[in-house]
Amino acid sequence: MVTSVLRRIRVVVGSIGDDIHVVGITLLGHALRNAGADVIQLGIQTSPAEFVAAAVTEDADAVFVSSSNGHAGIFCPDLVAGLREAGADPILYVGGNLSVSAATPWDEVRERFARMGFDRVYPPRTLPDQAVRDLAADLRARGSSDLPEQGSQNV
Amino acid sequence: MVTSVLRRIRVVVGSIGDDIHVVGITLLGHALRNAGADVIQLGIQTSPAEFVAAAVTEDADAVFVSSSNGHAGIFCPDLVAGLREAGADPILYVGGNLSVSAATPWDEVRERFARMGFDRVYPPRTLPDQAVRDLAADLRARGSSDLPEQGSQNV
Amino acid sequence: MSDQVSNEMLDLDELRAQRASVFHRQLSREPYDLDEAWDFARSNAERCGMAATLARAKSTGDTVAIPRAGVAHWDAQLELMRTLSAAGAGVVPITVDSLTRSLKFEDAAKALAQSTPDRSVLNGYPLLAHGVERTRELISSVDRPVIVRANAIDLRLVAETAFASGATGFVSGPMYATLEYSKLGSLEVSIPNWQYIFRLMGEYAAHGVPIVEDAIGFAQSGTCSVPSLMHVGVVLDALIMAGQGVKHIVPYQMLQGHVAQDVAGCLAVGTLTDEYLAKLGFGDVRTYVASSDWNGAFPSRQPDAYGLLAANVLACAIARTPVNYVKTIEEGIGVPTAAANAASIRFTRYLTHLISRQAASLISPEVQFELELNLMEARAILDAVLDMGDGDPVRGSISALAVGVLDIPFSPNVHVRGNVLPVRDADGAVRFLDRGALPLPAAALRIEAERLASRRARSGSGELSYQDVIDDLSFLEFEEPTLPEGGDPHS
Amino acid sequence: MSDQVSNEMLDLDELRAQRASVFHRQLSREPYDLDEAWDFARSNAERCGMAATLARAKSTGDTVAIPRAGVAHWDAQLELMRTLSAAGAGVVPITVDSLTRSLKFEDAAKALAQSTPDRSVLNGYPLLAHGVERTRELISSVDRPVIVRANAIDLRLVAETAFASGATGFVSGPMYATLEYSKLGSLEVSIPNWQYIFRLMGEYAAHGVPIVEDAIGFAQSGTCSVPSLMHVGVVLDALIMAGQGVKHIVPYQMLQGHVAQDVAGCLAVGTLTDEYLAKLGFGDVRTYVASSDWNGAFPSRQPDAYGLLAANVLACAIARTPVNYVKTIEEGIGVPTAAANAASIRFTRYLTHLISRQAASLISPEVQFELELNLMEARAILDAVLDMGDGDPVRGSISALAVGVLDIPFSPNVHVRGNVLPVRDADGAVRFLDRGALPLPAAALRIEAERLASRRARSGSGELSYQDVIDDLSFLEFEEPTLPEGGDPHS
Ligand code: B12
Ligand code: B12
Repeated sequence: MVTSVLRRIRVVVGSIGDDIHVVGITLLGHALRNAGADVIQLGIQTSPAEFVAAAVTEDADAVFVSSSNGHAGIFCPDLVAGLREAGADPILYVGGNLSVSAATPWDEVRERFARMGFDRVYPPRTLPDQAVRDLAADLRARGSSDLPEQGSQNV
Repeated sequence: MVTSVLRRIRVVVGSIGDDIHVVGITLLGHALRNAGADVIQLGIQTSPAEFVAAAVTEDADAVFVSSSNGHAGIFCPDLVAGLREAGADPILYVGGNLSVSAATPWDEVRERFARMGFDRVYPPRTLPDQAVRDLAADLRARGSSDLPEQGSQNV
Repeated sequence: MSDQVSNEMLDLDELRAQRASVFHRQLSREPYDLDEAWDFARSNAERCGMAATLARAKSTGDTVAIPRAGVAHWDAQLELMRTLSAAGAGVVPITVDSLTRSLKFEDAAKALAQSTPDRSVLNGYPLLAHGVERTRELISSVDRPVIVRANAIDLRLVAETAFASGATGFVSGPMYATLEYSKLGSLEVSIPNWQYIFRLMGEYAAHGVPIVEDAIGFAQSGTCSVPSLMHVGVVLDALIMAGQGVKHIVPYQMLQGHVAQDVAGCLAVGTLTDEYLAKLGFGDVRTYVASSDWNGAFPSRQPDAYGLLAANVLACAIARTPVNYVKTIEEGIGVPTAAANAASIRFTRYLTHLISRQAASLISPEVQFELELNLMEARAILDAVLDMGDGDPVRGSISALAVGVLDIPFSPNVHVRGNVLPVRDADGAVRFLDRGALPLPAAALRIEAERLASRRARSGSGELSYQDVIDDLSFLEFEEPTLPEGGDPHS
Repeated sequence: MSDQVSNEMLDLDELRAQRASVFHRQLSREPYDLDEAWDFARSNAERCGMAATLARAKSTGDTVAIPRAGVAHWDAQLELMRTLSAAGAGVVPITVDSLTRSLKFEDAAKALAQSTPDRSVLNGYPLLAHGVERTRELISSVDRPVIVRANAIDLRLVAETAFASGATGFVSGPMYATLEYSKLGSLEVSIPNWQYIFRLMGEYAAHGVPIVEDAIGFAQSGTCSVPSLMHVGVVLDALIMAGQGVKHIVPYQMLQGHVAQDVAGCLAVGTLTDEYLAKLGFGDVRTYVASSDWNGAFPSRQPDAYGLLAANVLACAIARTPVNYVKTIEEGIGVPTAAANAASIRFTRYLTHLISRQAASLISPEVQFELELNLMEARAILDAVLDMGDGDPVRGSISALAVGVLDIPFSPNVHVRGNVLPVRDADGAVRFLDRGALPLPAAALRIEAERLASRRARSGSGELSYQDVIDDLSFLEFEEPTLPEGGDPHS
């Protein structure tokens, strides 16, 4: 069901670092495309530098970083630093499975990535539609005039 | 395998009060008989008064009270009082499943029945052989000269 | 009522007289006003009735999971029922404590007074101590049909109170409650008590309140039993229920951990109950087979208990029984916490959901084999029992029990011969080691013996004995890792 | 070594040269002294070798349960391995972290320095950072054979270190590690890396240290896949292993929750691996089939996860596979706690123990049907692949992948066509929705289509699409109680 909530919005998607989990980013890409976005799918094992390069050259409105293998904490700081250095300021989300142990409290994890500089930090099993809704809202908040009004949202 | 650790020892066995669990006392009876004891099997749903009467008229050396349904705490006080009143002092054991909830700590339960006057209080899943060994030891401690020596135990 | 106990329907005036006398003797009061009770129960059953829930499941191929649960305190009982409903229970239970079951209503009330929401001194809900008004409130506060669970030889006032309070399900019958649950009670004494209850259910049904009754039969509890023998008890209970006008019956299959035999048992008990109900003229009775988790000792370790439940759910899901009575991962420990009970329901529903859709692909030839053996054996015993009563199941049961044509293993009841011994074969299916005086056909005996040969071959002496029966008590325990390389895993 | 990659055995001198170069480049040091390593590894394998454990299980009909587990800190890893051993694991794992797998040895060492026994910054045990001495100590401190688990296109130093440290088992091979685990790697590049490892294993074997190697093939991870296609990958991996002298191979069957199809898969993959090994002249290789718990997304609720494990254990026990790779009840959450891992092993062993003795009675006609379909499809693809390589599985695989005669769904690898789409039929068995260019026989295609008809009939449009494939990702989730009466269970 293709809608146009994210018409003309450019989103970079990929799994960071040594992460090889592909299913989540595949579904995310689909959902974003179904919502009308232009998706730049970087796939698995994407280095922080590759993310930065794509964000800059593709003039991305948003960057979706996925990490499932527990190593987000190792690679994400370089990504955030890289974007800052490049003067890029896309909306920056991270999700997947961000801590190593099943025993780590979620609040601690969210806190850590929020402090790192991510605009939103998603717990495991976040539905793609959730991210689409959030992105639309954040873009509106940033004043992206292209986006349809709140009332016309139909995700 | 019949041994003679408990030769000529008279043991009353039964489930107390409204308890209908029969498997445990059946196995206990077997084990005691195999160890040489004379077993007076009262079966399920035995009232405190019936226990006392059997202990007295059968001149029991020991009384094994079983309760699995959680109501031991309701019926056992009458049994202990009854034995005292009747001037009977058999070795007195209780076992089965003595508390109502899965959340009750065992120490609390043991404490409670020990204070009530039981010589030994057994947790669920006690092996019958354990009780036979304990009884032999307690009888020796009470000076039952009939019993074989420690060394000849072969349970 | 004829003077001799029989399957004849109790006269309505006679029921009235009995009600007056039993309420007077046991509770020193007048019987509940049935017209008033029917009014409440009718609208309650329309809101949330067990018969409707089971009928829907039977027609759609779903399975309704039903836990067991009862605590003394009212608030805790409500909380418990709500937790179980949220976890996916299709019907929620009120398990009655065993003091109340033994008619010690005042002792139960005392124990209730000592209980708090956090600590129950009783092993169930003291139904009489709470009474009709409070229990109506309880039942009205949950969004599921309610079954009251109790077993004893005289549950007349428990049943009266349950039905008047809005329970639309009740458990058990004379065979189970007497022969598996009582030391001294005889069928002569207990059957009339149960007929009173069934007749009352019939009246509720006639006044627009269908009540479901579980026929547990000889669901051998504590040890294993041969399925055909268990079915005989179920069918006899069902015939006695139907005789008094009960219209919704749940034939029970206790699961024993041998999946193919358990599946066959679920199929057989439904077939047999329907067959004999029709034969005796009760063709209008509706049945809903229930599988019920293993009724004997559970392993105490949680993962093991999950494993045992898994084997049971599997059988239930392959047989696609409309009802599944669920035990818990704390069964081997004590009355379960609400959380453990909810987790067990959740587990059961997940696995049922996964397996039941593939049920057809898991029916093995062995299921068919067990099913045929079951039917052959159960019919032989049932026909003999009915013959001994000239077609009357009540008279037949009483006479058959006396001579061992009805007989069960490990009964705590003094009227049972107890010459029958069940034993597991090498695979774990339950067979007759000793059939006592049960009238089994020669063909069945031959098959039973053949199947035991495999275990015989393994046992040292080549002969199976009572010790093997005792060993079977721990069939569902798995104590130590039996690793290929042996050795002590805990070192 | 011939210049073109092939299944020819690597020349020993060539292996020596490669060792020197890879140690130099990746670790700036000389290769490990093999004579010294063999001495240690030989006595260690005699004490506790995986091949012996599996051989014993295969001959007695037992199943060895093997968990996955790795944490950064040495003390925590030892504790973990001991806990798993005590819970009944027959072989204990060292799962290597993924920084090490990507050859970032120094980053892994840094992350190790930040890890404590209570908190692991890494998703596994940094094998190179710990090194041979410490890892020998670790392996010597447990009473079970140890398998080192890692997947990547270049694991040469991981394997070197594992074997020198006393691991007697290793995981994976070129098909899995490249096509399911890498974005850019090609078979041309990765196969030689893996051949190095297999050749090294062959040398260990020749010097008295048998090492077991898991052939995972296309054990489609993350989504489901048609079993025959997964088998093709397993057999190709096995042939490449055998080509370099590996003597003990574990053909893998990833379980997918459809029990009959899973059982058939376990039987088929063993048959096929033995058949093609013999065909290509590797008749002396011993195989031990492993079932492996569902490799895709797990439900996060613990009772549900137990339920999923139950369906998997069931298949493993009915098929009586000698090995079972066990996931955990916390798989859907994060790297499991030791307690959750132990509970999962315990559960698996309990249920395996209960079901495996009744395995024969649970083989349904559907198992036979799936088995035949499996064999027919897998042979067709394998024969085509081998043909394309003139009998050489390495050349065949590379050529076949290029044209889609080898193809897999949902691969993250850029060299894979990805035209194949799997979808579940109405019962949950996995079928081809789109076979891409796979050379399937017409008879098989007809059967696949027939089996999909049932689901097609249920879906609105009558046609199945990519959306159904996506829906299948949640086949093993069961979100809400779907009670017969409907309504919100959480109200
Ligand atoms: C399938 C799987 C694999 C497959 C991957 C196949 C593939 N190529 O994709 C295989 C078997 C190869 C694999 C390997 C490994 N895995 Co893995 N794997 C899983 C598993 C079972 C399912 C993952 C999945 O597909 N989920 C389904 C998709 C749809 O969900 P998702 O990825 O969470 O994505 C959804 C949302 O989270 C959201 N989302 C995701 N990212 C983002 C980002 C943003 C910005 C937003 C808004 C949303 C969003 O979008 C999706 C919408 O549905 C999980 C456990 C589980 N969940 O059950 C473990 C798991 C993720 N794996 C784990 C690990 C440790 C590994 C390994 C390191 C080690 C190992 N076990 O062998 C290796 C990784 C090696 C490496 N280099 O990365 C751990 C990670 C724990 C941690 N975080 O520390 C898990 C949790 C398992 C566990 N319990 O230990 N794995
Ligand atoms: C089988 C069973 C039944 C059968 C009993 C059949 C029968 N006639 O025996 C049926 C289904 C009828 C039944 C009914 C009830 N049961 Co029940 N039953 C069980 C079960 C599953 C197994 C008991 C058993 O046979 N164990 C095997 C034998 C061999 O073990 P044992 O009895 O513990 O005895 C051994 C040792 O403990 C020792 N021992 C026992 N007594 C003594 C005494 C002494 C002095 C010594 C030294 C040793 C000793 O000897 C034996 C040696 O192996 C247990 C749970 C479990 N354990 O898995 C629940 C359980 C005991 N039952 C329970 C309850 C609550 C009931 C009911 C009240 C309610 C209900 N659930 O319907 C009714 C009881 C009604 C009444 N009036 O009493 C609870 C009791 C909890 C509590 N203590 O509060 C349990 C624990 C289940 C639970 N988790 O809720 N039950």
